[in-house]
Amino acid sequence: MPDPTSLSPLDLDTPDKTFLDANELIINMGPQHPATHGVLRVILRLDGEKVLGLECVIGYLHRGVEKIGENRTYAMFNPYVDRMDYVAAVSNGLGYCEAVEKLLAIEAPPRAQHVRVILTELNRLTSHQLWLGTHALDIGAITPLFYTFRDREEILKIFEKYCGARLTTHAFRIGGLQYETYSGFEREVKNFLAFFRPKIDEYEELLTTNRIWLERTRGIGKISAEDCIALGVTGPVLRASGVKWDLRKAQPYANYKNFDFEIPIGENGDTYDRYIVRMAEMRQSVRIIEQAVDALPEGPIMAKVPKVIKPPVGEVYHSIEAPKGELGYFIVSDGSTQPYRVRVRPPSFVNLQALDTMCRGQLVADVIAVIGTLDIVLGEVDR
Amino acid sequence: MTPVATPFFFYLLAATMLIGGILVITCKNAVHSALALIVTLLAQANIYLMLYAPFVAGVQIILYAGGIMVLFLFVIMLVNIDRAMKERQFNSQWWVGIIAATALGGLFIAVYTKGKSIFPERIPSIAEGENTQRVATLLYGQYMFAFEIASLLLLVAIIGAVVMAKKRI
Amino acid sequence: MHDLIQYVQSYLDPNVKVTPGAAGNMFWAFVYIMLVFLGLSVAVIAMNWLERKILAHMQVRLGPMRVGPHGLLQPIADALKLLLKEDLIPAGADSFVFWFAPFIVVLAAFCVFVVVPFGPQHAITDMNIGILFMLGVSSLSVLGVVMAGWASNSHYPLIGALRSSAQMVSYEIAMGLAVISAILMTSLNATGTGTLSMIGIVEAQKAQGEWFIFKFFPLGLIAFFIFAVAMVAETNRAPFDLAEAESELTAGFHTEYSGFRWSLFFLGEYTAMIAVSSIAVTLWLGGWLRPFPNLLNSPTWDTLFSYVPGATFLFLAAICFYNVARMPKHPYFRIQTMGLGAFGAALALIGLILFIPVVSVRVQDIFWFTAKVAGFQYLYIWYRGTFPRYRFDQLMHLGWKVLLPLGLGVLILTAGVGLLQIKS
Amino acid sequence: MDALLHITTLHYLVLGAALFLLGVIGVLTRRNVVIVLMSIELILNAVNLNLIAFSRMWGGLHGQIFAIFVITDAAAEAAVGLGILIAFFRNKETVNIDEVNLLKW
Amino acid sequence: MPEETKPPSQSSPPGEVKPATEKPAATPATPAAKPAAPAKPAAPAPTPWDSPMIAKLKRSYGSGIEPLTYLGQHYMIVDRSLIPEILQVLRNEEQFDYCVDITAVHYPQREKQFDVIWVLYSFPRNERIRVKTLTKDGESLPSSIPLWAAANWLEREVYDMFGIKFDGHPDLKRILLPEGWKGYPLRKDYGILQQDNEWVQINLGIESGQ
Repeated sequence: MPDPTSLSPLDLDTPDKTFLDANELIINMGPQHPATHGVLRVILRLDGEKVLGLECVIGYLHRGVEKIGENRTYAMFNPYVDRMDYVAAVSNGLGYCEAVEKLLAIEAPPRAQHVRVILTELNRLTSHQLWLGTHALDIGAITPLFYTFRDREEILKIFEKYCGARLTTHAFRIGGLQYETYSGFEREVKNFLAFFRPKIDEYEELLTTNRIWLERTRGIGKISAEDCIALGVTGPVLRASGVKWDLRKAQPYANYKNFDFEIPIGENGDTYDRYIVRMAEMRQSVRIIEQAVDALPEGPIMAKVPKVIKPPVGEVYHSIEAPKGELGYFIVSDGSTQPYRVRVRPPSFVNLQALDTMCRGQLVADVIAVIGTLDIVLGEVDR
Repeated sequence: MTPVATPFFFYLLAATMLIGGILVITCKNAVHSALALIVTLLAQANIYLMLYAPFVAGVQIILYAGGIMVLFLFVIMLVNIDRAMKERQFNSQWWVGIIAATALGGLFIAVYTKGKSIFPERIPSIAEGENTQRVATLLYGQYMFAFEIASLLLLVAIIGAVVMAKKRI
Repeated sequence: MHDLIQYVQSYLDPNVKVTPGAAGNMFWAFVYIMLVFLGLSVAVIAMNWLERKILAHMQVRLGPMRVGPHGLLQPIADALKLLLKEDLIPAGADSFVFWFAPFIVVLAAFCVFVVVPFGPQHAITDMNIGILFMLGVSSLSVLGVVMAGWASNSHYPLIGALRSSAQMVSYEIAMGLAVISAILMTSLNATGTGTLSMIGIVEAQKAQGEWFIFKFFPLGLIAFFIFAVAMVAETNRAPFDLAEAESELTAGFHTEYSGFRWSLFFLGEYTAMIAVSSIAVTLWLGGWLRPFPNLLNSPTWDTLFSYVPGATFLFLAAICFYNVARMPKHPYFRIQTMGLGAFGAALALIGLILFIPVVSVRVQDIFWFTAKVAGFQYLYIWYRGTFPRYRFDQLMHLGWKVLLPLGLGVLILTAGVGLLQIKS
Repeated sequence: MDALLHITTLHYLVLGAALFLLGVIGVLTRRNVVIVLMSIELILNAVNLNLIAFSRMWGGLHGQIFAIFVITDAAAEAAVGLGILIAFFRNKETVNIDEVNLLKW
Repeated sequence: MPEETKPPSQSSPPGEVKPATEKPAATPATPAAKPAAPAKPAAPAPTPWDSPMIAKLKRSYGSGIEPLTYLGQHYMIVDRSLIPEILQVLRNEEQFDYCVDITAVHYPQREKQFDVIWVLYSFPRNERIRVKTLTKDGESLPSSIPLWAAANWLEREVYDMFGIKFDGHPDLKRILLPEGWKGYPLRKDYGILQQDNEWVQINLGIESGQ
């Protein structure tokens, strides 16, 4: 039992089962596999090429982020959250900072809120770009990857100029921002938006009407709205199933209520709809950033925050709409400088649960497409 | 193309074929047997070329080496041969088989030594360039009926194979 | 000695209009074999470089730039690297079969070129079952793939081998039907007999004054299209590269191969690509015939077209010189600039030589054939840059339920239309 | 020596007979069904060789036509035989011909 | 009952011990004494929460639930014995159709060591509540998989990290940590540097993971 190799129902070393076995075949995918987006291990039960069921084995990237949080001060824990969903680090920071701010009953000043929205939406763009590139690569189209990475670079340059880091940005501080925006920030963001708008069309040109792409994604990995809700699936996957629910609208945080944008939804809840929803979300993000840059107010960037953060005793749950879904932080304070308990509700972790439902009855090659379309980041799943 | 150095190539190909044939029936591993058989078949295609039968040689390569043998290899890989390799390779009546084969061989030798004289010494040569056309004329003329029956046979074989191999019909 | 010289010279006589194989000239046959072998090796090296560069430029990156000017020496560096790498044979692998499989793939790919006609007399030999031989030999590469996958004693190569062999066998049928409809077209002459000989097929197109792709429009075009799809599937290239789908099966049947043996698979794959493209060019695109043989058939046009090979090389040389001028003027780049300049100069020299009428007349057939094949190679790269990958069942669906009925329909229609034409 | 160097029809016939015998031995002695089927292919090929040798001897093409029919037959035989083999293997998990001893499974 | 449960979490014995020992190490640069003062007056207390739903629940369960609001977020502390029913009612009658999260907090000083928290959301009402209960070590809770399929992995994670068992869970085993690991890392008595050295030695063949 303690032997980790005996975890799987199949002993892979004994070649007693063959491909012609009348019953079912169990094969192992990962943890080292190019299409599992990290160290995800999937044990597939197959009937020929048809998937009868699957089991995910996760935890290969477990670093005990929640435990670390209990042993760091509130400010010290802030950079750690960037390492969970490392492709959307800004969103993670936003959720954490807002949760602690709520616990402290303070609110970031308007200018900080605006900059937060700009950076978070830019980060949503990078996350979706990375998703699009790798998802298309999984399905066999190699070119979109390079297009998305070319444009992602421009956003990362803005991040780098703003806070010195490209990926794990640590852009926000509890109570606002650490840095004032650099001179020319607005201009550069606007330039980027003007540059990026036609690029979304370019991505769509490559894929949206490509026949092979349609064949590979239409009707694949279908999940109904009811299943989504029952399984707690959120984010673009939920919206592609036709549920018009976005935390930015439903329970607005930061100052999203000031911006005008739409929630794109799909109809069928298949891989193609999820693709369409995410592409539309990129366009909406561009809209939000444009409004935020135009209306960027002057003023302080930091609220009055005590030097040592000691929230009063109590607990708070705060969630935001990360690129992958609902990212929640449940923080229990005991009145000291360190959180008594930090719980992260990771969207990827909960969304990954739906993989089994989505893959049943599909073929093996579709499992790869579905893993890609779920847009999981193993750093966040395993924490 | 007139075949050149006929005896040399004949003995080379004959040796290849016979070694291949021996390997087919002695190899433990069915995959090795299949590969030996492929070598035999390819050598035989070359012998057909020497016998001025280029069309049959082409058919031999496409159908036998490229088609039937791939099917064989496919099936060998699908079924588990590990167990078969560990088992005894020859059945308990192997000596009966050898004796029967030897008897048959004796019969052949007897027939050939006796009937050697009836084979004509001079072999009439036929225009190789028109081989394909003439085969086609015969196949679709005189042997039309047989051709149709053969196609029917193939159809039956296809359906039969599908029915046999399918898990659920 | 004199006889030997005459033997060698006999084929240089401009009146000779047959291939060395058909003439029974062993010496020249051997020379041709060597030339084809060398030419193919160079072509594969060039393909390697071009594929990387073209794909890179499609994907907004530069591709190899370091080894040699614009990465021109990169394929050679890679070949060296592959040769020096350890040749691993995995434990539990069937070492003989594992060792032997790549050779079958390479042999099958190269053997096809025995009958490929680069010109009316530029082929190693002309068999009267040429196309049958080509299809048969190229189908043998399946065996190499299956052997490689099985001998690796590993799951992914085995699945990859099963997939690719199933795919190759399936698409061979559609391919064969398309080929037959082209062969039917060769029989539309006075005697009513067609031919399977590769040279005969091109001669038929010349005699009918029409490339078979435009024959019985759109029947020839459809048959060509079927072949063009099937040949991509035959060679396991994108979008049909399921056997090597890296997101599913890492590298398919050659996952366990490394070093020299892997490079043989690489060589085999690219040679096979060139081989099937040669079949397509011979059957539908008029082989060595220059474009528009029936519309622009005055001697003026002949001379004009005979300048195209030289002009092409001069154009390539001009591109090189343009890039030499654009090179940074830093001393670090001196060798690179000189290398590119030398390459351009070599191209220009070849171009100038091709303007000599004697050379031009003998070589332009080869040029047109190569140019058409090169167009196909570009298509291959283009597919790889733009298409996602098919799923296995979709691939089989396409092969059996779309291309096969389509091929049968085209065959029947071609026969019918041809019959009407003969009757009238 | 001359008889050996001058290749006549008899040479082909002897070669065909040898191949035929190898096939017969394979069919009669091996236990692996796949190899038995392959031995049958050997026998068919030996027959083909004879047919074509005779066709060459008489200068006609009927032998070649028959060879083509035999190849067709071999393809059908292989397809059905391997189909049976797969069905058999699926039920009994063996390819041993000695275990094919029931009229049902 | 609620009166008993609240004080331990407010007095928070581990919280008092911990900062005293680790504060110098945690914030060495910042002066610790001064800013402690302004934080004090801002300490808001949870206020009772009232709504039609709560009134209805109160009517049927009485003192078994204690609804509270803190920082505008609603939660209720529910008696352990009422948990299955309350969750059922919330799911089926009050339309809380989305189980956002299940988690736990460990208070080693208390007799009932664990807070188990369900974060629930209702799509029709656009409302988020938390249900909290107290449970002893070794005591098990009913699984809520029949109510929300999402609870599957979330309960497994709680089991993995705290060792709280859920009755009726079809496949309750460790999820992030390897099978056979000893100890439950998010318990307060599990040190941050601690690990199952025995497991590491057996399975990884190295002396220690540190």
